[in-house]
Amino acid sequence: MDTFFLSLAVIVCGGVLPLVMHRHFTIMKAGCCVLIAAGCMLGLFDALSLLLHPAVAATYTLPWLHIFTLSFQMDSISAFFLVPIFLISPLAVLYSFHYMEKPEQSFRTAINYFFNAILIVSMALVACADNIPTFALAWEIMSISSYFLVVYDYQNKDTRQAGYLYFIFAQGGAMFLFAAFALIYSYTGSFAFTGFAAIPDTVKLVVFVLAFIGFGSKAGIFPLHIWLPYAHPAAPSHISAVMSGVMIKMGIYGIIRIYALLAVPSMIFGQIVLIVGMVTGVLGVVYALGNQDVKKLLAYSSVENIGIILIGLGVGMIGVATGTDAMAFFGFAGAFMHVFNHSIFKSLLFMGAGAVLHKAKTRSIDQLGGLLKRMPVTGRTFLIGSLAISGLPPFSGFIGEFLIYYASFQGIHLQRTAFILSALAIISLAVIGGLATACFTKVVGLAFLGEPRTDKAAHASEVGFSMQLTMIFLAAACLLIGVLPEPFVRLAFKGIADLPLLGSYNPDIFIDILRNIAKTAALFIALFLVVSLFRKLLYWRKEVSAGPTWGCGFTRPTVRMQYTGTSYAASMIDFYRPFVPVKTLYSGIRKIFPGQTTYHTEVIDVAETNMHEKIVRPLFKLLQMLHWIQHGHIQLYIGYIVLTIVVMLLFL
Amino acid sequence: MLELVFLIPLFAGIMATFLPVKLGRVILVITALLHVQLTGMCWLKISAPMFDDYFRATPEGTLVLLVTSFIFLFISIYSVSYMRETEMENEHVFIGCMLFFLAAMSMVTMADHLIVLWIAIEATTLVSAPLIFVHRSKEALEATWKYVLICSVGIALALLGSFFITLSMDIGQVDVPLAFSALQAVAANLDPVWLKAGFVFVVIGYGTKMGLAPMHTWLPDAHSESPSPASALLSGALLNCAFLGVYKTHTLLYAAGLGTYSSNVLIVFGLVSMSVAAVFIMNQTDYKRMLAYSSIENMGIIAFGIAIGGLGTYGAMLHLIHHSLIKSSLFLSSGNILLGYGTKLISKTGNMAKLLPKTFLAFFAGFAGISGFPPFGIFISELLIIIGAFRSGRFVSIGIFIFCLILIFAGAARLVMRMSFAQHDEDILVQEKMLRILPSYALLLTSAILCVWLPESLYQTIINAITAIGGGLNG
Amino acid sequence: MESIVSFCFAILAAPLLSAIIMKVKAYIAGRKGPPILIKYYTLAKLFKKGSVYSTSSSFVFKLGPVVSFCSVVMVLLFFPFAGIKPLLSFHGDVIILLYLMGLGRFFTIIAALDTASPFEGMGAAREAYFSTLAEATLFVILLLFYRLNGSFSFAAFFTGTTAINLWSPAASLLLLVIVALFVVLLTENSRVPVDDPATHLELTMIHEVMILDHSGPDLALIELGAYLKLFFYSAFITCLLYPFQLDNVYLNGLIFYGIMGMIYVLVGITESIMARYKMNLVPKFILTSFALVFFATILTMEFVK
Amino acid sequence: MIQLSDAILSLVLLSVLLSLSSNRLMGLVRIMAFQGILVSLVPLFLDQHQGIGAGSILFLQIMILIKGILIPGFMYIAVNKVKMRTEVEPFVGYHASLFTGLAFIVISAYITERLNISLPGGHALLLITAITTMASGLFLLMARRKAITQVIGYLMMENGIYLVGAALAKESHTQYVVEFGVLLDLLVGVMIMGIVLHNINSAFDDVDTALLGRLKD
Repeated sequence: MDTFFLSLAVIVCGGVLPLVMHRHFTIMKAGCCVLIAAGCMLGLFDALSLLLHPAVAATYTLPWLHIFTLSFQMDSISAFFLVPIFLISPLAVLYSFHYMEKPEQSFRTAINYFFNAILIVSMALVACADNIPTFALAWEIMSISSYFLVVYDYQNKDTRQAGYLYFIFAQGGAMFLFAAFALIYSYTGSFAFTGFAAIPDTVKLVVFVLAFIGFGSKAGIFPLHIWLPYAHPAAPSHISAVMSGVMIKMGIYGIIRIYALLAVPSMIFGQIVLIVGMVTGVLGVVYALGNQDVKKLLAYSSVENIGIILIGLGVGMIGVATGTDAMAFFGFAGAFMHVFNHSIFKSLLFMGAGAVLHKAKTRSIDQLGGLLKRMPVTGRTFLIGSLAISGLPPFSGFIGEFLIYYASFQGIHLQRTAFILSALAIISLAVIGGLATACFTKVVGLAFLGEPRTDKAAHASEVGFSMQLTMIFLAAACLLIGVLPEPFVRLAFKGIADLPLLGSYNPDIFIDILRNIAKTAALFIALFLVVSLFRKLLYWRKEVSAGPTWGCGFTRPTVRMQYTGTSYAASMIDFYRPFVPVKTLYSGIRKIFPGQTTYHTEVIDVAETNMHEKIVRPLFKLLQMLHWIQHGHIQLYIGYIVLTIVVMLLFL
Repeated sequence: MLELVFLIPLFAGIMATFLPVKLGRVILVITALLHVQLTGMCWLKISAPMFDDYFRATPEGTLVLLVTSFIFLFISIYSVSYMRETEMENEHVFIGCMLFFLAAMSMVTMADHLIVLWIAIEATTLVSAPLIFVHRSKEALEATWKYVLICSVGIALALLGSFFITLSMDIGQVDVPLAFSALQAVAANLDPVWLKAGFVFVVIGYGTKMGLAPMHTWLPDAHSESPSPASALLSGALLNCAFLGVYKTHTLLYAAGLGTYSSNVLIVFGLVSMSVAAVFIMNQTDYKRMLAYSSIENMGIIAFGIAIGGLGTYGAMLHLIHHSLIKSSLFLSSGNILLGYGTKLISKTGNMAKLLPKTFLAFFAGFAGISGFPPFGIFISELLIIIGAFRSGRFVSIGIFIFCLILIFAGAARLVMRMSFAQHDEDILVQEKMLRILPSYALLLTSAILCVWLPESLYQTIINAITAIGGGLNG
Repeated sequence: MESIVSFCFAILAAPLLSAIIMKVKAYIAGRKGPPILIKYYTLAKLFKKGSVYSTSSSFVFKLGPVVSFCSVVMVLLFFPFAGIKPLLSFHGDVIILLYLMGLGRFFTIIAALDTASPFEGMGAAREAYFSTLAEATLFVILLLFYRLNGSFSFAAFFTGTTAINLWSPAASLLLLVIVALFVVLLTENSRVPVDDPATHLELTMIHEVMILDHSGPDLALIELGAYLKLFFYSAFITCLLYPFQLDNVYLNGLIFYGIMGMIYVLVGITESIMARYKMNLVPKFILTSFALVFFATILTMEFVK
Repeated sequence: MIQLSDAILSLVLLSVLLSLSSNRLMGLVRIMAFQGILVSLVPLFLDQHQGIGAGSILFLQIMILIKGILIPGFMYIAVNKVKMRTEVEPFVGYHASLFTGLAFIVISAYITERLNISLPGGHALLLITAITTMASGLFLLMARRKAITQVIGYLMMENGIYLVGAALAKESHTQYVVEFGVLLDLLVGVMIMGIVLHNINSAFDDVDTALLGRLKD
């Protein structure tokens, strides 16, 4: 693991450098980018070499504070999760080179780089932690460093609120994790991860549920997702990219890890994960559809994708429980694959959204439009990212979803519960896929196509070179994985190699299918080229003229008459109404000659409102009521003491 | 001679009271330095007690003494600068009382005799009272009054408790000196009923001083109204001393086979304290009060941790060290904030990150530390306490414990973020000075270092301190 | 060889069959109707023309027709017509094909949005909405088929000894499936009662409004794609109805296309006797199909032990 | 001797009841002085303190000095100096207070009965007195408005605790250095309270604890 630690050291240096050199703005950024990129490449190399040449899992231990050891182990699961960490993070840092362009905020930028580096390191450490204290330590460092990244723009009230919400969820989730670990310790008496399998099965269930809540609050499962749509828009875009693309995956990693460690082939785990995954996926995408804030929409879309990943995991777990090797194998592999894919296209999309925000100064879809012509690279890469995230071939998103479909179809032959759950998994995947298409056609179609709805959008221009470069790279990766999926899927297969309970399944049949998929994708592209050529021929030497859009008889259409995101989604949202209430603010028409009226609709997150109305508000009320305890009268204070004596003597 | 540890500050205090202020400041810092050395000697067992009927260097006492001495050094440096800034009226009294306070606290840590312990703890109350009302504002007077009266009443009850323990000796036909170390050996012969009764009164008595709810009522007032160095001392050192009284009695009960009873009592007090802290930290309007309630919470955590045994006890001892370091640092920062904004109201502060960047760093780091984030030690101690509580099978208690932690974190985070980041248009009254910042940093840094590297001898001291109640790593 | 012929024939026959619907509607309305080759004429005319592009639109607008056309052609490449092995087939092809159709839809929608026309946006929203529902139905049908026959490709569904058709043991379930598929056919191809392609009010259209701005060869590609899509869905249903496989390829083909023709006639009749649903009733209509197949799937718990 | 000790204890009880029903501050202070002296004398008449050595005699004198003269004297000065109104101003009325005091006696008698411990010498009355004194002290702390009455309540409680100590502890534990330390604490405590009271009075123009209710949440 020496290479691994070396890479982390380089990354930390990359983080500290800006703090030292913050007076030289550009040099600081460049130095930081180079160092972090170098460190990440080194780490990526290490992780990949471990994945590709499976050896005995590398370990490293270090005594800590006399009673603990800091223990690290890099097995295939860790190595697989390290890949997105070391792949996306340097790209995000590179992206930030042109994104963070306020020399007057040099020191704050330096701090941002510092915590960015710490975040990368802590995520890597989470992935490699091999005992309770190590994991908890890395996890907490990850939480706090990401918190500072979120509140970068702290003058903004929304940012502060977002940071607060995130902070609470991070720490609350950590508490659940600690509880889960502590419960395990109470049976094993050891901090090591290795003994987890030995505890009684009923306890395992409790441990799993606690850990699932803890990890889920980081990953963003429904209803613990509510910090995501606040934190992601608040953070700078390269941070959103890392958080959404990589950091929330650490929650998924945790779920996988705890499942692997508990090693219990019980159906109930799969049921929990699968059902939560379905709810998360469907509601996530519906909320995404209902939101008009690009980054908020992307945050909800992350929730949706976490749902898809959880469906994969759940299917895998059911496969393990029912002894259906293929189902288990492909379920997990699909989840892994989707983790990898999502990290790529989601960071791409966030970077695209960041570029838009950077130039058009707004995140609201209803104020954008026509950006494709003004920001050609951003627009095209965003389009590719949207296609990938909608799971459409020949782009990367499809591969992961296909694996999960494939796994779920393996469960169709099972009986009763397993069958119904597999069927539901397939249906929800289909629904999610359809809605994701609707959602991203909305973003692409309304934000990037058509005419700009506001001046801000009209005056947007293409972003800086480093931002373009990263987006092009990621977009290319989306296409590459879609067209040549085999090496990447093999990587996912390698990734799950160290999962216990999987049995030895030979995925060769599937590799054939995969090659066929690649061929189909290639064929499609070929066909597309042929038809395009054909189309070119048809237009050869023909009159092609330009004119205004046909306004259906309306002679003076304005840009404000374009369809808005709100109306685009309205009927679909309506379909899911009980789960997705819509708040409408309409000033109405009062006078005979009505003045200006306003109409505003907003999709309400049921999880958020219910948590607020049913839990937080009453709790606050109760706490406020209890404030009379400290009323200031010394006589009664002494009365408290007397009362305590009396009570204590009664219980003597 | 062990007694020098409290005699030297005593004489220094007398000198400082009557000498000119400028000399007094020098005496303060020099005494603090000297005290650290004496503490070191005591820790390394170089000095032996002269009156060994009354005093003894127990591991737990040494531990508390170490912490007290260490933070006193930094607080004294801070207060020199602070006093210069605030132009205090009776500064020589303030300096004198700080030294007396140090003397009294050192005496508490060394006391072995039941009644001597009581005397010392009562003495800490009396000599710290002037520290609180040094500003003589109405609020400060009120706080002092409540502090003195409630603590005196509480501690009087502890005296009653000590008498009950004496009685349990008589009934159990035990004839040994009335000292914890002696009683420890013969604890099994003590009369259980009176021992328990004694414990109840001692816990209520010293618990009042320690800030255990519902006897905590003086604490937020006193901590918020006293000048910040005094608050830091109260919170970082005094509460530990009171805790020592509770802890020693708990040890006695454990040795007598009544550990379950005393543990349950401490757990209840610990959880009630945490709940009360949670109630008041949420929607708090005054940042010093917030810190004060956080002290109540942390004392609750320590009581809880001590009670659950095993790893939890180790965690509680670590918690004691780190809480003192971090909380005193927080109070010192709060002094800077008070100087900077001229108000204790959270709603009238804001944008510390820009206006008081150095203080912001210390304050926010302290907040992160007190909330259990690495690289500060409370992360480890809380983890250990949670693990220990599960290990001992107290699932309901730990549920409440965790719930309170989350609530308190939620409450405090909101306020701290408000102070750090919110809009604030007015200018700062008093700029930061390095002399008032460095002590905070030093204390935080110590906590961070102790989270990475714990000296072997300190580790041994902690282990020795907790073996008496079956604490340790194998529990 | 057979496969290539079959594929080419399918592509060539699709416009003809679409014309049948018009003919049937005209017949029921008591008119003579257009010539049976009307669709070929239309296509030929469109291919010859040039285009006018909106100043609002970008390259996406031009991409839309091509991608949607390609995606349908891809599907036909994998579909067995009249029991003849398709050109390509592999285990699992159905999923990628359905998703390719999704890709086509994606581009149709964004091409519509690219024109900045409020009407086209409206149509796009409806298209996106209804297809999410129809897609769910299709996937349930797939999993039902998978449960019945264990295969995962169109070729394996409808050819060979374990082919799924109305004469297999689970016929009662397939009846439900056929009804559901018919609903999906109407939805996906924007027929009455979901959509009325013949209406003159853009506000009420779905598919037609999305292609308002396309003209010339682009429109031709879209039209051809639409014929092929309808052809695919009809063939899908036909395969379920298609009872037996004779040794004679030509006879097979004849029967197959005969049944196909009947389905087109049925669509025509439906269009003639039904009115378009109100827009908010359409989801219920599609959901009915979903409910039917879901019910059928649950019933397999009895059939497949 | 036993009768004498009982007589003293009865006097202590009487002083407690008097203090509960007293409505003058000066009266209260005098009662406290009286009670302090009585309480100091109690050990002298107890069985287990057989051998009265030179140390105990000296200590007795110091105790009488502190409890009977210094502390009440100090409070006398405080009352005079702050020129407070001489009304006690109770939350609970004098008659009710008196009855409460009587109830305390009954309850402490019951508790003493229940405890049934083999007290050295069977000083049931001593214990009854001690508990009553303590309880009444706490009662005064809670039921009176004036800050100075709270000091008196505290002193009374302290007296009660001392009585318990005297009643329960064997002589062998009595170490005069330690006891002197306790007394010193008490003295300094009262002095500090006096100083604070003085400051409160100059800041608020009154020592009514109702004014001391600003610090709250």
